[in-house]
Amino acid sequence: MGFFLEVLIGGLMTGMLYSLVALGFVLIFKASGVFNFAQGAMVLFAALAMARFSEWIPGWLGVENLMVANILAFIIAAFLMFVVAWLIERLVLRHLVNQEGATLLMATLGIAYFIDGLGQTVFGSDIYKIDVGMPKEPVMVLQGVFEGGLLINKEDFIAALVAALLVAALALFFQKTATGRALRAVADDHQAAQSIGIPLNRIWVIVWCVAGIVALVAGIIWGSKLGVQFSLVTVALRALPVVILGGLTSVPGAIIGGLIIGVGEKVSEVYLGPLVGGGIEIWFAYMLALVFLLFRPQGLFGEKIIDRV
Amino acid sequence: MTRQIGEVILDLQNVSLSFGGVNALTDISFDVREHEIRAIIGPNGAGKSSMLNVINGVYRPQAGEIILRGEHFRQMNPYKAACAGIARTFQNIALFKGMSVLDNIMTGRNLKMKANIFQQAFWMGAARREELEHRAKVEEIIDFLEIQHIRKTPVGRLPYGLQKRVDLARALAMEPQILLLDEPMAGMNIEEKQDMSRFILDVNDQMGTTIVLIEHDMGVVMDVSDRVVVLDYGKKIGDGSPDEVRGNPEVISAYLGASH
Amino acid sequence: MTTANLLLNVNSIEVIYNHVILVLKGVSFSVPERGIVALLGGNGAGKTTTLRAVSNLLAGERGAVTKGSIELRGERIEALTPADLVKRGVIQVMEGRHCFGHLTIEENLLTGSYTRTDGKAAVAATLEKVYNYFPRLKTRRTSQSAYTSGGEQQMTAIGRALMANPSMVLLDEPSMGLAPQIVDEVFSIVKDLNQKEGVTFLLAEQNTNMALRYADFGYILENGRVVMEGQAEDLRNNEDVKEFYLGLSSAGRKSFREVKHYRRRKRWLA
Amino acid sequence: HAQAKGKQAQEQFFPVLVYRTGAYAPNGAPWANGFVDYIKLVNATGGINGVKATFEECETGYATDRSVECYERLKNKGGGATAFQSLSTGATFALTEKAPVDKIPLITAGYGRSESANGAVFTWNFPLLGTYWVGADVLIQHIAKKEGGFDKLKGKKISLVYHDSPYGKEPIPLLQERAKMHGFDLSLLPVAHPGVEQKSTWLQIRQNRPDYVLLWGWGVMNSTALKEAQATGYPREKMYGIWWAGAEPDVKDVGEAAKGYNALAMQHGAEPDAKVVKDILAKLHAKNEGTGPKDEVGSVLYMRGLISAMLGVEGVKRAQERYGKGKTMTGEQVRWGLENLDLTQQKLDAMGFAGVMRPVQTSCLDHMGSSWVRVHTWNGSKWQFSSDWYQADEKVIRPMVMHASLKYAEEKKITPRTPEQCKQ
Amino acid sequence: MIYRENGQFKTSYAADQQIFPILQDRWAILGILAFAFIAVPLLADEYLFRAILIPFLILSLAALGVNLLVGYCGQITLGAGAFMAVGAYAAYNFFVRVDDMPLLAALLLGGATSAAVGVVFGVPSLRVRGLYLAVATLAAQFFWDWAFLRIKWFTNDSSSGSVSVSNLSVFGWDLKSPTDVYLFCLAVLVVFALLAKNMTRGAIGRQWMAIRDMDVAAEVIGIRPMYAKLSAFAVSSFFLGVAGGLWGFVHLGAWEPAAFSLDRSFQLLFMVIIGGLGSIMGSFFGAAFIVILPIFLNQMLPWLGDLVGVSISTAGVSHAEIMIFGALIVFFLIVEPHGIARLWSTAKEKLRLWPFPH
Ligand SMILES: Nc1ncnc2c1ncn2[C@@H]1O[C@H](COP(=O)(O)OP(=O)(O)OP(=O)(O)O)[C@@H](O)[C@H]1O
Ligand SMILES: Nc1ncnc2c1ncn2[C@@H]1O[C@H](COP(=O)(O)OP(=O)(O)OP(=O)(O)O)[C@@H](O)[C@H]1O
Ligand SMILES: [Mg+2]
Ligand SMILES: [Mg+2]
Repeated sequence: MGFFLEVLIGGLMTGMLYSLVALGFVLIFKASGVFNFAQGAMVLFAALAMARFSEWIPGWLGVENLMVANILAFIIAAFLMFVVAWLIERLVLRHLVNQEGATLLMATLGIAYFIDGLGQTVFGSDIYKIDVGMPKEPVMVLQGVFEGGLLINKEDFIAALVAALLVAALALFFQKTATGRALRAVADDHQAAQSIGIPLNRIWVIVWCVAGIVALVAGIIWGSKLGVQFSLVTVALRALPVVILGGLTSVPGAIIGGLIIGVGEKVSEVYLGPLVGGGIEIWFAYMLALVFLLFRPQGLFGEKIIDRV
Repeated sequence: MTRQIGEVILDLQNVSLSFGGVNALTDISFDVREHEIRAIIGPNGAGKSSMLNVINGVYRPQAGEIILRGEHFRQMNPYKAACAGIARTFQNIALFKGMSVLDNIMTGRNLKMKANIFQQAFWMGAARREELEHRAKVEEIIDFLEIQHIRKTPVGRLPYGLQKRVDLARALAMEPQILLLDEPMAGMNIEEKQDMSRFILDVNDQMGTTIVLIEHDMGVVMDVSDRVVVLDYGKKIGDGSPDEVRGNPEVISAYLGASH
Repeated sequence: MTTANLLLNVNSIEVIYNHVILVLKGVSFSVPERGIVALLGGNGAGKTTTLRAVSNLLAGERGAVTKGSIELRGERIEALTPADLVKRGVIQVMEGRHCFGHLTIEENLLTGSYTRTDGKAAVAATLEKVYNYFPRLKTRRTSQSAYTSGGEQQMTAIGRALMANPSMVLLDEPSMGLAPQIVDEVFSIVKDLNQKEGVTFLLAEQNTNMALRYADFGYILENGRVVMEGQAEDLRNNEDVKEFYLGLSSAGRKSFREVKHYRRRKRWLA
Repeated sequence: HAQAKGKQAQEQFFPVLVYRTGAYAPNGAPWANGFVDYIKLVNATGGINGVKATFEECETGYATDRSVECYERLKNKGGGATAFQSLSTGATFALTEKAPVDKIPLITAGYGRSESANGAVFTWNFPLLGTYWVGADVLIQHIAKKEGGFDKLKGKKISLVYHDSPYGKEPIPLLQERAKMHGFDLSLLPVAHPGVEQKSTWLQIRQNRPDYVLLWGWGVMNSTALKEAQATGYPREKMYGIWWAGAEPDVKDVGEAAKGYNALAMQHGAEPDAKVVKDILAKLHAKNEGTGPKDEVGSVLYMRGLISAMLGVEGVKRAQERYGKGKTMTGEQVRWGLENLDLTQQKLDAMGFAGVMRPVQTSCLDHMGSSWVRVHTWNGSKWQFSSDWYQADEKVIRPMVMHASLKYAEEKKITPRTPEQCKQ
Repeated sequence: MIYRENGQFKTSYAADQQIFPILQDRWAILGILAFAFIAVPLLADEYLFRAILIPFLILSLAALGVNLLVGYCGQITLGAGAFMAVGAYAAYNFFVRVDDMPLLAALLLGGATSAAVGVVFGVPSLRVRGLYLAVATLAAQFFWDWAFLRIKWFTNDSSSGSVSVSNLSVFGWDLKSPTDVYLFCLAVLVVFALLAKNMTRGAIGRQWMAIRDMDVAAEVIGIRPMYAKLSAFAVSSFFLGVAGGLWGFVHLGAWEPAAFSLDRSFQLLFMVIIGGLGSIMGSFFGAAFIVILPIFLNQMLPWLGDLVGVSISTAGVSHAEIMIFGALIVFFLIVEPHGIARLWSTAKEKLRLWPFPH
């Protein structure tokens, strides 16, 4: 029982971390109807910036304080993400208004390649460290209740908390505000949105910027967990079933989806995996999402797919 | 005129359809006779399109019955309807945007093409022959609707009016017994409406196709149709010959307005 | 028309789609302040394209104005974004409705007020006005617009544009798919706004009869060229216009049943 | 080839398949730097008996198809490739099929397919210095020694956390064999590429509480495993990695938390004090001619690359002894050289490998040449040796190699070379 | 004024329905085929064959398969690699388990197996659409990646999960030299391209496109979505399966599941998008772009560097390579969102007008 709870909690925590990446996808999709393949690359890029600047800043400024270095690095990295968002709008999106989903998806892929290359060129391709002082040692709780106690990971716990806060804030921002409405309008029909005076350019910069900040937060959390290096981009893959399960257009969906996938993944691997040789969690997560989709093709909280003639 | 209006071919009985709180159709009954041109009119949102959707199975009514050539159906499904010879056009044009006009119309022949996928892959005898046969048929329709010059154009590039015409052509390619037309003349000027009316009359006349027509242009409806049914917010408020309907005060107040 | 109060001036523009398809071949026209100008013409004449050129929505269709100039109150506007134009009070109601399918009718209308800065109360007032114009929308206000009927969508599209409090509206086929009563309604709204609030209209219409009844001035477009222009009154009395655009012959209105298969071709197409 | 180039200055071309980008770049780059530095060093000290060693890098990104492309691109360059070193198990499998056709030896020092140690069947493969079966065997030996004898292994629980790919699966047959022999309990825990998500793996470990965890990872998987071990409170002292899981990039960003973690050293560990390292610093890096950052020189993977290059060069040298000193060797000739390597301790010491390596002697039947291994441990800031030398148990490995290689020979319709054929 | 169809009147529908109705096109294609079958074997060297042309041909075949499903039937898939893997491993099993199994038969059976699997994994498409479906198809990808690593039977009990084949021959023709392999792949590709073209210009192709463009309307005119979608999955998987077999058997010789990993699936999808969805020709353009461009850049950049006197490190080259590659993808999309094939047809349209502007 104690162990089952541990698996469950482990799943929930991992799920929250997935949500954080999933959120980036949802934001951009919701606001422009673009499935942003570059989200993984953005996470890596942001994390690299954060890691390298926090490493360089003490040298540049002569401050030794880790906290100061981290804060400065965060600000610089956030600014960098803003520049990236602005450039993406200027150089890419602006020229692809009103194009089909596949085209836009492909364009974000081109962006992903570019950012990957750029990040590694500027920041290097070694493993780097982000140290924001997250506690790494596990804590045991409820030792009286279960044999061996319940092992909880503080780092995961803090990360999950941050993810939850971020999601709540964004959900609030998008709900019912005029901007939120405008974003949904843009996602439905670029041209019509333009025709009534919604400034696509500005909207896109804003959204990509927010997605960039989300990527930065995800990058910091994942980076401090795993170390900052190229494999961070693959975290995006683990977040995909979360996105479709929760619904591509739903901010809260990203959370719920994350929790379901996280738990499903861990429970299946731990309890079913050994029966078939292990390593099933990835495809299990996707299968799980697929099963949900068979009942709700738009994901749990996604906007209904409209088909009407 | 060889046309002779026959027996009731399609009969809707007490059909009700609602979406959530919206009652699109409430207890509607009406019939269509063979070879006639039956018009449906009514204000926006009255449930006209929904009615067509019920007939060919896109919507499933909550209550009522559809009787097609004596056969009773609780509800239709689109494929069954197509097999039973019901074709239609759409209000918000539903052409296959990525295909040329010719290919769009050829899809209408789909039900009549029998070659299997292997024959098609190898372009073998049967498939090849079939393709040519049906192409000839489709060309007749193209000639009939006078769209020869745009056969190879992708439909996405066509102006609205021509798209409507292609939509009609695709439906005609099915050689339907019953043709459902949802505002075929919306967005056309008089001249084009005249053309369209002529096509509809000719189809009805020469091929004996039964036609159910939704249209907001009263001129067209009055001139072309044999019988008219009037819907208002899901309810039937009138049914009869154009002249009867035109004189019906309820219809005037709900739909036509004073000037017509 | 005097040039003094010209609002919009389009000067022999040429439009090409996809770098190869030449659609407008030198179209010129002008719209006076507080005027109602109608663009008429058959299918594919280029009306929609003209409106898109004015409102700068061509880019999304991979089209471009390659020659000529477009001036709004004397200012060249080809390089502006559609949003800039809306800020200058010019808004387009697009052909084919283009409602935001996932948004409810009310949300659709509210998006129209995105550029307004005059406060919530003013927006609410306009919303009320639109609902007054189209009571049907009010009853369906909470439905997702993708599921509303064609006519309801058309009303939504028009209403949405009005929500911006525009000074000029480009209306592309406003009457399409509307019941006769509503068509009357739409045109009287046009007249109403024009007279009471001084809104200028440029409308592309197939319903020539209606358009010429309400417009001051008309242009007839065929094949990407202006083939005829004149006061609405004069056009209405022109024999060709009568025959080809109004469906009237010397013997009065022809029945749709009696249309002959082969008719006289339009002179200007020769 | 040699004749055609006879008149020009003699050159020996070494293709270098590397991955300096992508998920495995942190591990691929130091290996490549070591490899290239050694070639440069050879040239700085007069070449291979006067023959200039040339090289060209080709980026594979650890992908098999790009490795094949690189192979095709480089195999005929510079007068013909001396030997290929694919540095990826996947690429090794693909190139194993190609090398015999092109007659180019394939050196896979410390990786590749374990049964290719049998040179009678795998004529062109040289898994020098050790295969995964050697590694796995030594790990069990080491654990047995810790426990106080093989008989103490009975009933013990050992988990293998492995990269879910042919690389990670190579040790399994041997471990299973050993588990049968000694009665320990082996559980297999695969981790999907690239290995960033291991929570459930470590939950299972927490549940099973194995006595030892063997780590068969590469790249980010290793450091993630260590971090998860920390997060689940599994003692790092009980973790043993293969030699690809025992280098600086694997522990660097884990730091203090990896303290106590052990891994095999494929003979060498981090060797900042070796003479060859000092030579490189003096002759190359001091003149700014080195490859990669200076402080990386002598690190574990750097040394692995360096030794790999050295083995290739020595193969050429040995071949020259038979086919003519100061000449460019063809792939076929190098193959003979690699098959008849005799790196005695004296030779090694003279080359600056004193304390780094033990003798290597290959033969027709033994393409591995040496199976000496020791263990090193991360002390929080650097790797330190923590065991004696071990040698893999021939009695266990030999039958497995023979069995697997003969099965391969049968599938491929290869007749294994007889000892007579070998002598030619 | 050279490229014109003026004066080429078609007197029958058969003539009008030819694959290349315009005379100049017919000559061009004949020329290209002659070049590919006769001139290339005489001109190309081994590197060109093994590293560029053979992968290009095989991936073109795979891209063709993906295009049938994604471009023609509108069902986005990210599981293409899995179907290649199924084809490759199935062909392998037929090849090694059945005595005297001819290579061609093994490949085709591999394709057939893949088609059957494709149908099963296509079933969700009946309910799930668009991007949701795309992500859901990843389930197939990850499942098969896993299965081929874990289930030993598939790999003939090879302990590592890697398999290899050799001694390939077709009707007594030994596929040894790169030229032979090239010609074999080319022949397979030409045949399959022809099949694909036939299907797409025929009734089944129209069914697929109708489903893609507007599935409700398609159903209304009597197209069964189930049949259309599943047949597209089957045919596409068949192509992919055969391509997978070729990739394993004749290109790599030995492979592990990673040869058909997710990266391959993405790569194939990119090929068809960049080449042109719904265009046979586009599949070739896309494959060329994605296969050849990176290799070209990889070799070109150091050379360029030398030219201006800077030596770029291997890592620098690779980073620059992916950056340029990404930038070029974006550039091409901006120039023509519908892919290179559309660019090509626009160019032809312009050529028709040439030298007049309109
Ligand atoms: N996006 C596009 N790409 C290519 N050609 C186009 C495009 N849009 C319109 N066209 C072409 O431009 C011409 C003019 O079209 P436009 O839509 O402007 O006509 P219209 O007068 O509005 O017609 P309708 O009354 O049918 O709406 C047509 O021949 C059409 O084929
Ligand atoms: N799928 C649906 N979901 C929800 N409501 C629907 C749906 N289809 C139709 N409705 C509603 O049912 C009512 C009738 O719609 P319908 O499309 O049949 O009207 P109509 O008579 O064709 O009107 P118009 O002349 O404007 O096309 C409308 O109020 C519409 O909003
Ligand atoms: Mg309707
Ligand atoms: Mg128009």
